[in-house]
Amino acid sequence: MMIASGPWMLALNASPKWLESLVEQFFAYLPAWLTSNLTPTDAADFIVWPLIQIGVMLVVVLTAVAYLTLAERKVSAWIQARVGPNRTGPLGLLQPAADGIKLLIKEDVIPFKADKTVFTLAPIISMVCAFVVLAVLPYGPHYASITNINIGLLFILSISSVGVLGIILGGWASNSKYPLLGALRSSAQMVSYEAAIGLTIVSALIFTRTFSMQGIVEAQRSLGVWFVLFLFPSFIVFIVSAVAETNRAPFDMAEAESELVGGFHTEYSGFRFSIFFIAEYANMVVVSAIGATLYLGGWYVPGMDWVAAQLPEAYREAALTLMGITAFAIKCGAILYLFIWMRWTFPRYRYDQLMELGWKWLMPAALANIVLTATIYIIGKELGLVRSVEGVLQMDWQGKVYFTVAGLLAMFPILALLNAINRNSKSFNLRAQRTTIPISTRKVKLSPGVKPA
Amino acid sequence: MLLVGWEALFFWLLTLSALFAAVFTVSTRNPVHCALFLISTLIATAGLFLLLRAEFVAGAQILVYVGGILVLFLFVLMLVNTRSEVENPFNRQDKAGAFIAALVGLALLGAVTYTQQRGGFFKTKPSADRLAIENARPDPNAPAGVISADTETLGVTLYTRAVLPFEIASVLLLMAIVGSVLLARDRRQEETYD
Amino acid sequence: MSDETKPAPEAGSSGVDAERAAKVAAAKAKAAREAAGESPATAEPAPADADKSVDAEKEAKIAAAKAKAAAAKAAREAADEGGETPKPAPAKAPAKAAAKAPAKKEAAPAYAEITGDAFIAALRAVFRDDIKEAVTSNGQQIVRVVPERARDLLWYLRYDAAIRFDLLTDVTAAHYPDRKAFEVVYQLYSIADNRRLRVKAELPEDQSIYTVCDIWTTANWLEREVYDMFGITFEGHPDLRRILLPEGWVGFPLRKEYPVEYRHNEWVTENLNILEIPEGADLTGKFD
Amino acid sequence: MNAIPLVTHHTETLFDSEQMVLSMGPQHPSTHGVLRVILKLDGERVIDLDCDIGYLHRGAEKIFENRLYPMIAPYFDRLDYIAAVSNGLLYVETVEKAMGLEIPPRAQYLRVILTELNRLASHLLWLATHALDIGGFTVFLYAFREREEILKIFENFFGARLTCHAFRIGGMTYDAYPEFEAQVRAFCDLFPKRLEEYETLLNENRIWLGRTVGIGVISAEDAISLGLTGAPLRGSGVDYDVRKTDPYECYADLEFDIPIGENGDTFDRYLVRMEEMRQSRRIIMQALDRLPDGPVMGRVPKVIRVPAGEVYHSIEAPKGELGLYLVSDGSTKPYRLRMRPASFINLAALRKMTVGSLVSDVVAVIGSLDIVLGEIDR
Repeated sequence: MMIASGPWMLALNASPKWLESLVEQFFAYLPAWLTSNLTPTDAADFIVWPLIQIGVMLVVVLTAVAYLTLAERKVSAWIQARVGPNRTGPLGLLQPAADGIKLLIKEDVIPFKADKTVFTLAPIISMVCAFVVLAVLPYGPHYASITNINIGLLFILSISSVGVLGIILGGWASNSKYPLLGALRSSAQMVSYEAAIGLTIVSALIFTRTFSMQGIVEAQRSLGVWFVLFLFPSFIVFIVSAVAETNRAPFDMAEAESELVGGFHTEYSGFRFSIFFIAEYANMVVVSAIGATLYLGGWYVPGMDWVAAQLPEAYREAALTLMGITAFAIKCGAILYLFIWMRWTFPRYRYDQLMELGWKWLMPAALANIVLTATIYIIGKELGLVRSVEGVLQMDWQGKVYFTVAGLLAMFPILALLNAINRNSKSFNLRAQRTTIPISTRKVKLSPGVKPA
Repeated sequence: MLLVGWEALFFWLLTLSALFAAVFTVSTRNPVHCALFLISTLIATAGLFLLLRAEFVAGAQILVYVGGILVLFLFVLMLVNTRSEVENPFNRQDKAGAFIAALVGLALLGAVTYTQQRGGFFKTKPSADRLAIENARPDPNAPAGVISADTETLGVTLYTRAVLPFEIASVLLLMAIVGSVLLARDRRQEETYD
Repeated sequence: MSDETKPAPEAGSSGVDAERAAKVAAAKAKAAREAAGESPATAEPAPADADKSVDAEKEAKIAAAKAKAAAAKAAREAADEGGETPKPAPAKAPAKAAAKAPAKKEAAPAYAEITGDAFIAALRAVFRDDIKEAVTSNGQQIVRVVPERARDLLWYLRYDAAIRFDLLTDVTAAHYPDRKAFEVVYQLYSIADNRRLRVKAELPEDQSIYTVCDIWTTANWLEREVYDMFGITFEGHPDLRRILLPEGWVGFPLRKEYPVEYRHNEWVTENLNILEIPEGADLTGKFD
Repeated sequence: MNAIPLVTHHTETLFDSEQMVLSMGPQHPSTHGVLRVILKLDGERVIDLDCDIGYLHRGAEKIFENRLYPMIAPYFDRLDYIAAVSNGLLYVETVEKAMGLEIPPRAQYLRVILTELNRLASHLLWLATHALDIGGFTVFLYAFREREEILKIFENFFGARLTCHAFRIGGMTYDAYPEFEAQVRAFCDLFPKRLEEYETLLNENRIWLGRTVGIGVISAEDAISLGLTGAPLRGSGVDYDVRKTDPYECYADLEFDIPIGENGDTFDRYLVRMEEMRQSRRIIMQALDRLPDGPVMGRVPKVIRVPAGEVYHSIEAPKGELGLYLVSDGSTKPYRLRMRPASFINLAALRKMTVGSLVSDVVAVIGSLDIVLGEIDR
């Protein structure tokens, strides 16, 4: 009441009119917008077709994820000299369905003192983030993927970094100590390995020159070579970080059933638990897809185009698509198999060792690799072994040989750097702690003692 | 800025959700909920960046702020006992803070209205080339393997025109890292590792 | 093992709380043994019997049965001519002697005085009267010490003795309600000399004993268990809580007066939600 | 059940965060039964811990005092149910020692073979769970595969797989079944290869080394003071094995070595047990070669009465020195029968070993102590 001048008055006088006009504008605008934008073509382009694609992809990926669980169980059974599921359907093929039904009809428990909203939200975040990124994966030539966005790789990285919120919030909302510890571990782990995975991808970007997933595949297609040849150190860092990123053994800190019971999902049951479970496997698929795309040529296999060219014109595209999807699936499968293999072979890291691995090994390796790869690239460019034509790299066989050899040689300086950094590290330099690690222990021959009289 | 078509719809959706989430961020009692609303705000802002055709910035926003900073926020929130703040209602200090915040908010609103009345930034006309960029639909069949203009522009700008601020920021961050490590390093750790 | 069924030397040695009669008996028994070598004592059960009041019949029965068993066993052993003796002899010798002596009421002494052991002799020299007795049973050496000096003796055995008993194998106790006493038993082992020794301290029911936690860390839990099971208080123990039974449990199960059968008490009602014992339930758990 | 002892080693925590009291167990996957460990944590670092035991307490020692001597034996199979044969051996030997009974040589050799097989089974279970605690799931199943072979032999011999019981006071109830020797030999031939398989997975594995080397270190002096026996004591470099120092049955005739460690950490305890398995196999092979003919039951009185007196007898069980202290009043029931539980005493060392380390190390150390709650709680 005392303030009767200055901007206040202006604001008081002006705001109703301004607000009114705004609201008016909005409501006047809405019908006009609807009529002008919801044209049949637009609707088809932006709504119907994507929905169909998404539906198909969801069904396919969900089935794949379900069978990935079966594959994991079968592979682990094979590794562990046992049979695995074989009762439900032939070869246990109906096992995923049985599991799904079991989890669906199980009682869904929300702990009494849990934060109900967040508790419910957490698995949804996990699931959504795991599935959204499926949209940008290059399953095959560009018409076989849902969308090909400009920043595909960055999109995947950022969305999967949001996905970890599901784990953290789930652990926190359970209002229980083991989940909380799991959530704490998970958040620290994610931040560390997110950095490593991001940096190792940067070195790959020097060759891909785009974030677009299709673009990455095309870059390898135009060169006729897979980037794993040029980027071997980066590939190794990527695989290790990817396992950590998906929270799988030997990096399954957040679950660690022998330490934290079940970690973040200790309090989850029934369908909510199964959502976490599906999200974990979907994440595996996504991460292996990134690996396959970045390093193994995505859906591209050298010689593919030649085979397609031999076919009649009408079948060419279809054949390419079919081959592409198959190749992509096989590559993802190989990486997934590697993940499964690692899980059932290695013991679990300890939390601090995991951090050390992330910050003292993978990060420096990734950083050094960026510098080295950039140097190699610039030298190659100066030598005329590689040209950039309209943002696309071109090189002859000399260039390919040069980059392959240089990429492999880059291992040595990286290893030297890691050695220099970790020479005094306690939990990795085990030899500093014991002079010898005996293969078997000393044996003593005790003689039967003399009994007292 | 001209808002047309789908962009307008998404603009309004994102803006309103960002605003509401921002209000909830400061008004919610539970710190973890605050962090959640802050995340919503950030994601909505990332969407606004996308509308501005700044895809890289949008991606980086989510990656850095949500995936990195907010996760660390949550990490600390879970470690620290925050229950006392949840349980205690407003105290005098909070009231004073609320009053000041309300004052500042009103002042801002007034300023915005004032500039708007004077033909402020709401009515600036975008330049022709900017309009062209904005109104260009991405070509779905564009040749792949070409680096994004946005990313390239950003990179070039960062390392040419903005190199000094960039370096200053990096030195600042380095200082922050060293400082926090020094603060967090206690005697026990030093005994263990030295 | 109760006083009555125990042979004379035992009765004599445990004479802290025993009457003069028992002492007399012990002296007699010792004299008898010295005189007759292995010949079993004859008269000792009588004074022991004089102490007790209630279970006379039962005791007599047990004694009779025991004598029979000993005789049977001895007979078998006598028949078993070529039996080698890797097992320590002292356990057997009395039994054989018992067999030779026809149908006595009491078997041979289970505890024989240690003679001619340099270490024990040295120990006696240091602790003098505080060592009440040093005996063997089944070839195993036992040192009985007054409870007040148990800790000193154990300290000495761990740090100062000629043979260092560095491993405390076990701490336990046994309850002798007729003597109103516990025996706290320490099993010692010397890793260097491969020798075992048992230290026993007879402790009246209302008395406490000093802890050996600071001598051997392992005594911490073992003494807690003894406390839990017998209610023996260990003075100076840093953390004397129940260990196996829940906090708040009433009674000490390994005391002889504690029944085997199910106990209905407040703890059970509260924690197990058993409100009453069902009709006709057999809860004795006894076997006879 | 019990309140946590509040001995705080340091109170400074990062960000002044709360100290968390975490109740691990009694139904935790890696507390090996119904052990409850109450941890006081600063973040993941253990500031203090207390073991809460007794969930499986059955008052065995009280029950013993009210049972006839032959009736007590089956109770022992249910104490350390992983090593039922060793427990049974301890009991019958103690009574035999107190009664001065002779055991026929064949029974002695059979007992040794079975006990050592049981040691293998127990160590395999230890290896399995230890590896599982550290996250090596595959070793778990590998070890169970071999344990299964042993349990099959047990099933044929005892008619039971877990609570095996064939030892009687004075010998054995029955002789070995016809194919026993062949089956044990077949297993012994197979076993070294399998051991190598485990070691391939673990010995040189960087993660395994990182999780075990320098974890839960206990010096020889501390180990002795804590009364540790078995692999935890030998892992610290103290050569003490009851089979050698105080040979029972026919161990004096058999040739075998006692492995000892150097550093007293989890890895050394692991190595010691792995070598012990090799030595056990060696013992079994020797005992099979020398297995004499003859009766398996000695002469035992119809009614078993232990002459008045007392005896302490101990054997080297898989978990450590398992002792039995028998006080007899000459009747048909023991006056006091006290078991020295190796696991109980080894578990008491947990606090000493783990305070200051991380939660994951607690799990690893519990695994390396090889405890079984049936024996701890009795």
